[in-house]
Amino acid sequence: MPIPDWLRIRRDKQQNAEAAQWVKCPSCGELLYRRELEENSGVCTRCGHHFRLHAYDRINLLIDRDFVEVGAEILPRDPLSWSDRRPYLKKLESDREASHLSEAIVTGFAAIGTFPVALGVMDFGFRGGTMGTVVGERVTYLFEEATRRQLPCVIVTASGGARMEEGMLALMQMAKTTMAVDAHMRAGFPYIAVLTDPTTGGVSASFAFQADVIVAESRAAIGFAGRRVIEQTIRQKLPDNFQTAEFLLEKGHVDIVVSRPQLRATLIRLLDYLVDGRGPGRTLQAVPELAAQ
Amino acid sequence: MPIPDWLRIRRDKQQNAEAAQWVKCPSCGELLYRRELEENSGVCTRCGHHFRLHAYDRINLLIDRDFVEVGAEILPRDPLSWSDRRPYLKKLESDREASHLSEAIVTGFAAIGTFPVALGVMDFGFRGGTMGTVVGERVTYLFEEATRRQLPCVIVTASGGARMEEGMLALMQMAKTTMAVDAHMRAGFPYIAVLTDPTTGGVSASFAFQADVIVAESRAAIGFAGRRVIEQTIRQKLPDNFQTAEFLLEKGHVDIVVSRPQLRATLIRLLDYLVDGRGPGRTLQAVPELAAQ
Amino acid sequence: MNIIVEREKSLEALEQRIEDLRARSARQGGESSEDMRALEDRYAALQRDMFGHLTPWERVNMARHPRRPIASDYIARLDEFDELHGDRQFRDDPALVGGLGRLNGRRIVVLAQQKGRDTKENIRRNFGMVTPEGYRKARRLMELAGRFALPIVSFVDTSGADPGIASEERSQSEAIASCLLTLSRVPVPVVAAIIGEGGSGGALAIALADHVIMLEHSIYSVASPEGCAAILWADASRAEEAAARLKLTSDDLLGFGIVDEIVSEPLGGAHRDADRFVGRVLGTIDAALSHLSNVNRELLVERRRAKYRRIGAWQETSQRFASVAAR
Amino acid sequence: MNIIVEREKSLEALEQRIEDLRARSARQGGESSEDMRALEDRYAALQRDMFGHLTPWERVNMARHPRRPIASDYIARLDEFDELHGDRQFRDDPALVGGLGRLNGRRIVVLAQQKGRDTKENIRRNFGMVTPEGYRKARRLMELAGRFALPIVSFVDTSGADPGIASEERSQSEAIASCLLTLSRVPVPVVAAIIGEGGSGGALAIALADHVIMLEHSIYSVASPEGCAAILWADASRAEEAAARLKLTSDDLLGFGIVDEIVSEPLGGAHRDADRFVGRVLGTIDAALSHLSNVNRELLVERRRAKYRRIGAWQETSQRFASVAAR
Ligand SMILES: [Zn+2]
Ligand SMILES: [Zn+2]
Repeated sequence: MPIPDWLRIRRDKQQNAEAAQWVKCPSCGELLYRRELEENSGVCTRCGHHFRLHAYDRINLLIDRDFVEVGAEILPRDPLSWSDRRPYLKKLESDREASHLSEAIVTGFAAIGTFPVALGVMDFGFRGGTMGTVVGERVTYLFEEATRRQLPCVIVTASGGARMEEGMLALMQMAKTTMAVDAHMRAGFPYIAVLTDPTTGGVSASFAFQADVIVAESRAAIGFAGRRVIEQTIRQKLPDNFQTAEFLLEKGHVDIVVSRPQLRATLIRLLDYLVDGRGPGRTLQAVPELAAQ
Repeated sequence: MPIPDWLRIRRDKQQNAEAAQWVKCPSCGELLYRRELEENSGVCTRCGHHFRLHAYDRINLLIDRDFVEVGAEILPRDPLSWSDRRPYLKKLESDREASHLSEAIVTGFAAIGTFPVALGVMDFGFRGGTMGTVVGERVTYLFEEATRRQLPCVIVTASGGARMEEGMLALMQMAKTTMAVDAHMRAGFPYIAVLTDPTTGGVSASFAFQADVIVAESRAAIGFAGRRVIEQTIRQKLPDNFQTAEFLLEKGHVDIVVSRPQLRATLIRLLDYLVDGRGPGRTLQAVPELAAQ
Repeated sequence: MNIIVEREKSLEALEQRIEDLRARSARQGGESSEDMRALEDRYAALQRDMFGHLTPWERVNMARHPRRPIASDYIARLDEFDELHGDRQFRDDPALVGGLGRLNGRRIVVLAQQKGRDTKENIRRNFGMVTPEGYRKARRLMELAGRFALPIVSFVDTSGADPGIASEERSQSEAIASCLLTLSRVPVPVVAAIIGEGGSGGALAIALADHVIMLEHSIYSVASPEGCAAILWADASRAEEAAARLKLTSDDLLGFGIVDEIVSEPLGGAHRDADRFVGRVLGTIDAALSHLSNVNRELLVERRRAKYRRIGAWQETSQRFASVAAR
Repeated sequence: MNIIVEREKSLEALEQRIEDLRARSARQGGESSEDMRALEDRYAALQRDMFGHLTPWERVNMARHPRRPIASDYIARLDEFDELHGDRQFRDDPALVGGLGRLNGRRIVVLAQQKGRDTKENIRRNFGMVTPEGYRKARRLMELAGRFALPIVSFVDTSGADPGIASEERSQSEAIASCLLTLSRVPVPVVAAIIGEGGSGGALAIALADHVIMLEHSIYSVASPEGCAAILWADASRAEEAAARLKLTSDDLLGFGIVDEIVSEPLGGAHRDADRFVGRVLGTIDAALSHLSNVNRELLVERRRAKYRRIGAWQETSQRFASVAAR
């Protein structure tokens, strides 16, 4: 399945808008020319700030050949009949429109370098990347399919945690995804997590930190409790570098910190170490949809 | 094999000596009547200080029925032809005479409560409880026999670390004993370590801290580096409680701290939890020598 | 301020009046028995009014009631219990009590989130908020349980995992994620009892279980009502509203298949008849263990996986892999 | 003061004189060639005298030579290396470098005790003394190696495990004991190279291996000579004497069966021809891996156990279990 229309629509929109030609870096204040920013993988050319990426832009940055999306038909319901300022269903609708995504994660198969992989990419732009049933179900399904096809799994996380509006059904996705990770792990296939800004709560305390190798994107905020919650608890300001990828590297929580332009090459090297050269997961035959292209 | 003559001899000697009737507690200075001290398991009745115990006294405190010693025929050699103030062989000889032990550990089979166990007891009185080849070989052999007979293992440690006078052959006992612990563990049988004063160096960094459950005797000094070494490194005095059993409990290193009079009952309860009631290790038939008595 | 405690205070005044009346009537003979009955009726009616049907917010308060049985009350009623301390690395966390125990003769591994009964104890126990060391201790004991085929019984009672700086520095995320991973594969029966507050991932870390028992007035929630209100509306005072929306009651969760069994509480809450109630909960756990002990180990883990596999509410617009002919 | 460095300084004077003489003779024609030859002969003789046969204490100094190749020199020569950091819990220990690498095309997991080349780097690397976090990182990577069937190559170079307060507080003992336990069962080839100092349990923690390679002038000892002298004679200055007694040289250890292979060093030590020498060591490692990669996994662990099972020197007065008829 090729890159969906949403993305093209979004891009067209952006390119039509005059104002969108220039973007201000929230870190250093520099005005950046959008095309240049995009060419630099969404990293500020002046200070190295990593802009958050749209899931499909991220996918484009990582993969070779095409992206075979799966799980797109898994869509949210409103099990708690939730409504606060607006009904949950309305929120979903406006997020869908704004993000051009059907939910907070996109899952599918792709080739990174020559390696066929099961790939999941979260998007903070949809409900703050929160994990509700759909994220849990898509992740679970992806790991199950990866296990069945003997493929490595790569998940790019970006999440504010469990999704309030689905209550305990959201929390239980931590258990569900964990069990799928476990089955994949016990079958002997590699799992690489890429933690991007921000990765917190129910996602960080489940599949994000269960990977064989954990890569964190430079400067990403990563932690269990959110910064605000901690500051309220201790009633003081936290140091700037607290919960950054670099801080976590020093504290021993993540294996590697990379700047985004190096991410793809890093993943290819890691896959090259971890994927058994003789295994069926090494050839594109594991994903006939890719091989056929 | 009943309690060996050494022990009886030592006791007779002690009882003959007038001076030996009274013992001064090194912790509180109290003069203690020896028989009362012995009745209190070698714990000062005033301040609770735990006197170091002779291996056979320790065995007597722990077991029911008799003690079937094994490995006693494994005896030291002098592989490095070591000599400093005195030749190694002379040191061994005088330690044998003073301690009435053939080496720094006694190993064998016994029943603790109704549980047949493989039991090893170290003695600080022989070369500071250091682990040379004989300690390593006896421990290894004990674990192997425990695995073969499907028995739990209980090791009471007291050691200054690896024995200098056997050089690298001593250090390698860490690897040898570890592999025997591993085989026993993977066969599914429980191993309980009882750390007593002092447990350091090569013993603490191998089988002492590899047990399923780690019991520490109250106030025992336990650590990797000796107190003196650390003080020399940091050039300051360490706090009194540093490296004590109680300190380690707080730091999460040991499961349980018990005062010596409670040790036997604690071990029986632990064995009762961990030994499968239906397993062959539950009956004394595992040690025909015990069952026959 | 706990609204259940406040109600109990108002009831106490009435109780005192009934008591006084009883004493007076005993002195004067049976004449005021009609007043008496009226009062008693009023008392019973009030009790039913106050406690007969509890709203979610009332249940939140019940779950946090200062006299509600806490983990130590259950552990004290086991045949035997030997606490095992520490993560073998850094610290023994008093908020997570673990050890070996015996329930109706059956050997078990116990994991419990432990609140305190008074302020001093609560400070020592960090109000039941577990740090990474506590979860690492729990994980170690789960592995011990697996090694010796001992079923795991967990008592869940926490407002959430500790959110402090130090816990972040030692990777609270990894600690919880590892507990989940271990529980997802441990080949022994796991029974969890939500005895008070089941707060978020910090609760789930020891509650991923074959059989989840929830006390009627306990709560189990994706976030604390205060936290949810703060996050969604930047207004923690709207906790009552959040409680209503979050579907955190035992009935709700039984309906979702998240909880497997409810133990109903005496009128007024578990603490009104604590001793008997604790016994009933332990009996329920024991029954679940009896049932699970007959299941083959592989099947046990398989069923556990299948149970969590189903949880959620989603729709599928078309068949999965609609675009893939091969499947 | 390093006695090898001192000798090198005295040789340098001679080298300088030869150099000067050479320059002068070039200017003046061939007349002083006899002086020249004499000097050169003297230089070669001195070199042989100084380095031809090294005493244990001289080897201790060689193992600690400031220009001796350290772990990073070997790692830099791999086809590829990606460092993996941290114990996932507390800290990334710079004294223990670990990661994924490729040696002659073969994928490996690397574990290395890393000293610094200068004071600043040495402080950062804690002089190669590993803390519990470093051993826990090592253990984690050993398990990764086991999971993905990658052989383990370790570079050993430490005066011993870190003996500080903080390391005790986080259980240095448990950290080392766990590494040993993991290496005793990991079902992949393990090759250890003692490249400098192999100090005590802190070295062994990553050196329990199927094949132990020792560089000719490295040392591997139950305790540092200084430590041994301090413990036995309360006099660290008798380190030279201790070094002689401890049997810490490669020849001694090959004889005891503790080391499986020696890589001989150029006259004057590995640093005299570092580049070529590092390549030779890597070649030796590669050959060992080639050999071990053909061994079935179970047999591999079985042989590892058998190898360590034999190490030691004891006597048996009678048959074991002489008193037991049943055996
Ligand atoms: Zn910038
Ligand atoms: Zn005393």
